Amino acid sequence: MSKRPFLGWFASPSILIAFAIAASFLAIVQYSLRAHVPGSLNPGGLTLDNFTTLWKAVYGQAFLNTVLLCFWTALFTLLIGYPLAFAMVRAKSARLRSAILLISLTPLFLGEIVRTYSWMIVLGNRGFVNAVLMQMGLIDRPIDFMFTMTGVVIALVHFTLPIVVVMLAAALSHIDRNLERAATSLGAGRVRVFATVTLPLSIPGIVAATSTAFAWTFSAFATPQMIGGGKVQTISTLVYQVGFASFNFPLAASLSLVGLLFTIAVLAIFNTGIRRLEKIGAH
Amino acid sequence: MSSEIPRNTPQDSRQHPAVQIDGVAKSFSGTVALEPVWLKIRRGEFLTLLGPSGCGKTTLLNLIAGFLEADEGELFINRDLVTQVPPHQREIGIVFQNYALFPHMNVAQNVAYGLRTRRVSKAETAERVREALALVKLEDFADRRPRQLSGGQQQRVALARALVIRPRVLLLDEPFSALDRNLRTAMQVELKEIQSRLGLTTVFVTHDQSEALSMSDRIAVMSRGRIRQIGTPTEIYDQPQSRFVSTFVGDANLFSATLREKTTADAILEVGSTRLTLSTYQVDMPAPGPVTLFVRPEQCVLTDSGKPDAIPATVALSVYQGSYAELHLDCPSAEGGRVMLRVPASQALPAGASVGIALPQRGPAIYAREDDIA
Amino acid sequence: MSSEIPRNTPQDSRQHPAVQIDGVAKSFSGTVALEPVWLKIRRGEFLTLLGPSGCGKTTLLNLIAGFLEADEGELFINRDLVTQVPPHQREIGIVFQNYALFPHMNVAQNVAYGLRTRRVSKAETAERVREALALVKLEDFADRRPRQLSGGQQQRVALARALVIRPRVLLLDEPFSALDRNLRTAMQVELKEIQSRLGLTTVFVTHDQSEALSMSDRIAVMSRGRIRQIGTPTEIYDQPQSRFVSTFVGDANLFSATLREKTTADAILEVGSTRLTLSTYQVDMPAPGPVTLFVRPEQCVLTDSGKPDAIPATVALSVYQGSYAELHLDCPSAEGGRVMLRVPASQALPAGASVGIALPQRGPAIYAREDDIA
Amino acid sequence: ETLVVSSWGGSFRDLIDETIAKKFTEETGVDVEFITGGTIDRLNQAKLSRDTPESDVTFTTSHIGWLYHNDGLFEELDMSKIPNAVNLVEQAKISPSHIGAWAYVYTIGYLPDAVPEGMTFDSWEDLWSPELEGMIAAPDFDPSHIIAVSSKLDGVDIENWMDATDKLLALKPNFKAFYTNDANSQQLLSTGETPVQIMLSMNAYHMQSEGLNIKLAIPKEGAVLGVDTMGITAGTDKQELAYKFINAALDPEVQAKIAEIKKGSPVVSNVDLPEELADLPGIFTTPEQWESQTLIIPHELRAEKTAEWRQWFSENMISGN
Amino acid sequence: MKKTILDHALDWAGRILLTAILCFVLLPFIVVLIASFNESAILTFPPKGWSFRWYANAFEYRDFGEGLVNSLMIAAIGATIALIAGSGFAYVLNRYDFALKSLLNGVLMSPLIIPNFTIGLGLLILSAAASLPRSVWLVVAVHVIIVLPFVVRSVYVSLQNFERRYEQAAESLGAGPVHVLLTITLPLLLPGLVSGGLFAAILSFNEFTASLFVVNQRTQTLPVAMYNYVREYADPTLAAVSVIYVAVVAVMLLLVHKFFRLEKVLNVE
Ligand SMILES: Nc1ncnc2c1ncn2[C@@H]1O[C@H](COP(=O)(O)OP(=O)(O)OP(=O)(O)O)[C@@H](O)[C@H]1O
Ligand SMILES: Nc1ncnc2c1ncn2[C@@H]1O[C@H](COP(=O)(O)OP(=O)(O)OP(=O)(O)O)[C@@H](O)[C@H]1O
Ligand SMILES: [Mg+2]
Ligand SMILES: [Mg+2]
Repeated sequence: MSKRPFLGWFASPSILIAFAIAASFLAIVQYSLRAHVPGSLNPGGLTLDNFTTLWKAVYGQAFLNTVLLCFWTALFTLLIGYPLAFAMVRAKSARLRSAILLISLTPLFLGEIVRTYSWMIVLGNRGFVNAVLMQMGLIDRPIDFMFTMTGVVIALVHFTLPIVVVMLAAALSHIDRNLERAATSLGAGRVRVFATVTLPLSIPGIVAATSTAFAWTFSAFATPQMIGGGKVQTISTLVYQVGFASFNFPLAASLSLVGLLFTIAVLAIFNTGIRRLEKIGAH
Repeated sequence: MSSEIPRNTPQDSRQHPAVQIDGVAKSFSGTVALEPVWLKIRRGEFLTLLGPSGCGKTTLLNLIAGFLEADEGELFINRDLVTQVPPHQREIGIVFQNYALFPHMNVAQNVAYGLRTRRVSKAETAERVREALALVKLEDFADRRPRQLSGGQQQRVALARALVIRPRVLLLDEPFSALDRNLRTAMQVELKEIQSRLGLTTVFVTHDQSEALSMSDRIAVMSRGRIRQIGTPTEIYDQPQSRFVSTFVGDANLFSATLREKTTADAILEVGSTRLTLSTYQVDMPAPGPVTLFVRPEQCVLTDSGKPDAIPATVALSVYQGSYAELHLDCPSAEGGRVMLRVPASQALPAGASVGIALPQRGPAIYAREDDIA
Repeated sequence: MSSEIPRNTPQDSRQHPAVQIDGVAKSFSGTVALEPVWLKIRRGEFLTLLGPSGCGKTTLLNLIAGFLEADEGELFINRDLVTQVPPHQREIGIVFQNYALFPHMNVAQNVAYGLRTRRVSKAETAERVREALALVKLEDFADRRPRQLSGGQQQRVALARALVIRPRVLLLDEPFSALDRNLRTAMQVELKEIQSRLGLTTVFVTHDQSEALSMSDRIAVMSRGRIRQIGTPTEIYDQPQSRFVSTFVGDANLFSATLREKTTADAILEVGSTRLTLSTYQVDMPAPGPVTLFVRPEQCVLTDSGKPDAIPATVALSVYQGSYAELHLDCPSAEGGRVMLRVPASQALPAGASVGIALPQRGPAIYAREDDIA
Repeated sequence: ETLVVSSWGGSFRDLIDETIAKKFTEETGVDVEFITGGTIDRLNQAKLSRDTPESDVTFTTSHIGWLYHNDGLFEELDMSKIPNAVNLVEQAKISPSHIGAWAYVYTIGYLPDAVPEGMTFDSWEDLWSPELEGMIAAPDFDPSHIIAVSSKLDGVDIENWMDATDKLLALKPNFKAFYTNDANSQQLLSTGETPVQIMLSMNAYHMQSEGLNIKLAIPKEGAVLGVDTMGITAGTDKQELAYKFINAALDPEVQAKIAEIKKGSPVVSNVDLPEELADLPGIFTTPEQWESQTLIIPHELRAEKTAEWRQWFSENMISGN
Repeated sequence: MKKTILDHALDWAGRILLTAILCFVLLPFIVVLIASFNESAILTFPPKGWSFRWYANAFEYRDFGEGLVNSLMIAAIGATIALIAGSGFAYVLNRYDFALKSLLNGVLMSPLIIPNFTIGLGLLILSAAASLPRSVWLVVAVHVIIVLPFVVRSVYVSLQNFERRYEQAAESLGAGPVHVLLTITLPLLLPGLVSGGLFAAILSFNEFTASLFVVNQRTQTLPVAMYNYVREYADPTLAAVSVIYVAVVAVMLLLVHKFFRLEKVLNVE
């Protein structure tokens, strides 16, 4: 029996790539421990100063902003995405199903820039929403969306929605319809069937979708940058600013390192959550 | 004789039926899943819907349950018109093939579900859950999760869950098809016992003829969205009204024959060069001409090949089956050229032996040659 | 009597076997899938591996094919040691349950595949493909894609593909389990005919006892990674050597009994208060004491309940099966309290009737009470 | 053969392309290619590619030009090779290796319709008016204008700007946003997001041309002068062409065209501008104007302090809402 | 089925909610469509006049053209490399056990959780440290790293669903490992490989955040060019570009949907 034909051939390209990933990660770690020499791109000697710098209020604020942003985005994406996924999976007509799928999916393939730009036009002081509201006489001063957390969250919800919908739809579509029918035959109305059967059984999907939404939001850059307009600093915008405006790569490196550890910690929490849920048997 | 062959107008009215289906039909985006069906299910009756895959059994069941909306026709449960009533108000119990137990609830919670939706008091719920679990012999499993149970146990929980609400009708869709042979037999016996004890009106879906024959009070044989014949198991097995029913239920030997003459009770046929006189149970016999003659294997008797009223044949192979052997005979007059008989394993004949097949005078049926195959 | 009960050393050597398995064993990450197995398969023989799900049938087949590597033991095909030979050099033909026809090739290309790997000339390939397709009666389907064929046709293509390379051994893993009952019977007959005609050494895996009984020259009954008994179908059915084999193959009635005395040929037992003298075929009978008595349903005879050597019982229910009825009897001496007999449908007795069960003198077997259940 | 010019992208690249490069190509037959990017970004790029310079001529701001100069990224200019430089105004001679290409001011631009009635901005002090709460925007990339203004209003020398931080912090409530680039600044105005901006005069004129009702004020303390400059990238092998390019930039006709297109101020004294153009705030045609209307931050000091200002600004003014 | 008042209320609430959500999803694209025809550079709603000038501008603006070419090239090369490396790795992952398998897997999958800006920064620092220029290959490397996990996942799923019996059947018919790979495994996995590659190409084409760190003027991708445009011009040219972008993507998705059924591709049925 030829035991493992192709092992070397097939694995080596990916081993090379893995080395590149590991090396770039090490580069970040290494830079984060080096001093910044103003006016120079080459880092100085070993130091922990970068991490102490991170204690400053700006950076704390950015962390807090990022977490809040992730939280609100995940929450609202879920609230909007769930009904959408539900409708998509349950729509009786195949056309409606396809339509919902396409509409909610197209944004996924448009990238951050197109979507963020579009929202800038929608949310600006003289943007679409304010123009409509003013012309309808509902408001007489434009509502501030741009440069506010609200605006960034709205755009980020739109940004993460497709992936959340897809994940929720996958979870919902794998729930055995007979379970709901069984509940119905036992006298449960639609609301009750949803609350006691569908919703509990989709919890693992919800957790998975939420954690993905979290990761996406965390790494979003263009949206907080363009809609937050410097008023809503996140870790990603700060890394860019520190790196490319101040060219303080060591600080940028330590910032992204801490950000990464933070992401890993949050995802780990989510994962244990999922495992616990699976143990309970909502599956 | 069955008095329930589907007819165009429902008229007879002895005691009112538990379920009455009046011309209910269903299509899915143009393709007909169920032609208009008329059917009355008596109180306490165990009625089986039997038919090949895709014949519309599940569709009919879902119409009764209310999971599907009928395109036309009306449906009554205990005299109440329920065509427009949503499933959760129909008070029916359902058991699914894959059990459909709520995985996030334990056994007791599963069984209690239907009582909670009915806002039954806590004490009564506990009592009735206990009773239902006792009925299916699972008192000790109340705290288990479904996936900690074997297939047979899960099936029983599903049954208890359906029974605890005291449904007006119990519907079962191939409930045993995921179980292995031994467990399946055991569950069949158990279900039948519980059903007769409680006097529960039951509609049972299966495509397994042996299951249908052994459990049912009546069987409705379906194909292609129609009910082909309704009757007791004996009626279905012994007096199939069509070629389809005869071959779908039980083994059938079919001979190409020519119907020469028919009188009120008798028919004179030629099978090959053999001339036979038979008396049949059939309601409508085809006109003289080429026909198909149907006989069950156990009605055929092996005789000498020389006898005048015997159909000549040759042993092709004998297949050992443990408790008996199947003799496959090459017979030019048979459709497909083969006839099958069962003999005790010790009486199996060697391949090549010439034999004669004698048919009983009563029992065989005569179908028009162009009768359906499906 | 079977002379092939698994033994510790392989010694007999008439003509050399087509396949010889010497102490081959296999574990998957610690769990034993197959205990060491010794087995010789004769040339031209149709050997069936029969056993419940998970007993190691597929594992054994994969070891013969070379898809798995044995942990220990050696494997010979036609005297060649092949333990280390990769599957593509073993010259075996395989037919899988789900056919595994290459979906991206048409029927002819599928069948030609094994010839192309052998660099057979184009002309010869065409000729042999045609022959193989003729063998399975599919000459006219050469250009079809697998998914344009019915299940039975696909199965035949798979067979043709395996046969065209003139394999030293043909392996089949539950080849018919995806087919419906009628097609299945037809394919069984067809396979058996082709196999005998070509004199092909065949290893056939199934968990269907009826299939095993009807097709095999010999059957190896497996459970839990071991071969429990090897023998001809009659040996297996009539003389099961263990409780497991007796219940797995065919229906069995088991009585709790006490073995009082045993002589060379006879055994005196008490079943409840009934005293019986039996002569058995068994090689090793258990020591006197509590035993289990095994009888096939068709060996039991119904008599009056009063007879002294009859075991008393009551009819619990009679289950209609079309060509016959199953009588389920409540019988206190029976294990599980139930005994089953088959009677012609017309002779079914009403529930509650008292009857006696008479056992034949030869036929029943006696197993130690603690004999396995698995 | 092509000459590679490093400049800002967008309208500035277009400006250079239509004026200087056009003239240059006419004169030499050599094509011009651009690499574009932000001011700081290109500085760092230049540092990175010090050994193999990516461009031949670099446009940058006057103070960042000092960083190029200090880092040795610019060739020292041989003024004899730039005949047109004889008319260069004093304020445009920045360092031995970079000189002005055009000038502009950062001052107060506002939407008359959207500010409280009667606001006129005669003085920078008006920015502190409580009525302007949440209405102002300023560049986030360069806080030097407002720091200079605050220092001046508080009467402290800009070197001691830290003494004026209270003044700066007092302005904080009035800030709505900090724009990150010129386009951003224009968007903020055109959408009415921030009706008052400390902004580039040229941007205001551009918005006017697109039909926006925007006004530019020159406060009595003067508008903050900015000079965009050019230098020859150190190590280029196309020095001769680079000199010709710079010379073309200082050509009076080219300068006039720049003033016309972008409403930037010429940096040579021999330009003839139509009156309506010459009258515009932020365009200086006479030495008096150069003297009286500008508030000048010493370029070298600015270069030195920029990093410090930025850090203070981002930690104290931008963040922490 | 007769419905209770509650049922009707639920139906209508559901319909309204669904419509509202779909509007939310579509709103920015509709607005951007309107904006793209706005005559003036200053956006107003409703627009005061209509014009195609921004479309003309979009086609004339050099950076978009160059960015598009760069993006297409990077996506093609990156997706191809990722497809080759990724399907090789998925195969190995699915079939074999070997030392450090899970470590290798962990490292290769880590870009799924590492924020893109960290990846960009890491490779930028790495290339600077190795004194490599910011060439197109650096951008390709970043893209390969980012899309590789998606390719591995999608091919891995195809492999998991792949019927090993086909290979075993071929082996039993005398085919050696290479022959099996070429005549059975590859042809049968082709749809999975194609969709994995397409998916990788789309992701790469859209990648922005990490690219921003590693591109320069010559290698800038379309998303970066668009970002820079927004930073430099305040006119609706980008709205025109966005409209074209949306239209192209929607058409592509429709095509994919027609041939592959998205429900199936995304495992949501
Ligand atoms: N939701 C549906 N959409 C479209 N066609 C359907 C749907 N449900 C059933 N059908 C079609 O209606 C016919 C009857 O289906 P039904 O499920 O009732 O068959 P069945 O007798 O239960 O078969 P099986 O034994 O395979 O379960 C089939 O041809 C089936 O394809
Ligand atoms: N690749 C594997 N890894 C781990 N365990 C395995 C593997 N293959 C088989 N087993 C285990 O080995 C035992 C024997 O499996 P095998 O497939 O041979 O059974 P089988 O008799 O063919 O059953 P079936 O009738 O269900 O096909 C089972 O317990 C099975 O779970
Ligand atoms: Mg069905
Ligand atoms: Mg198996």
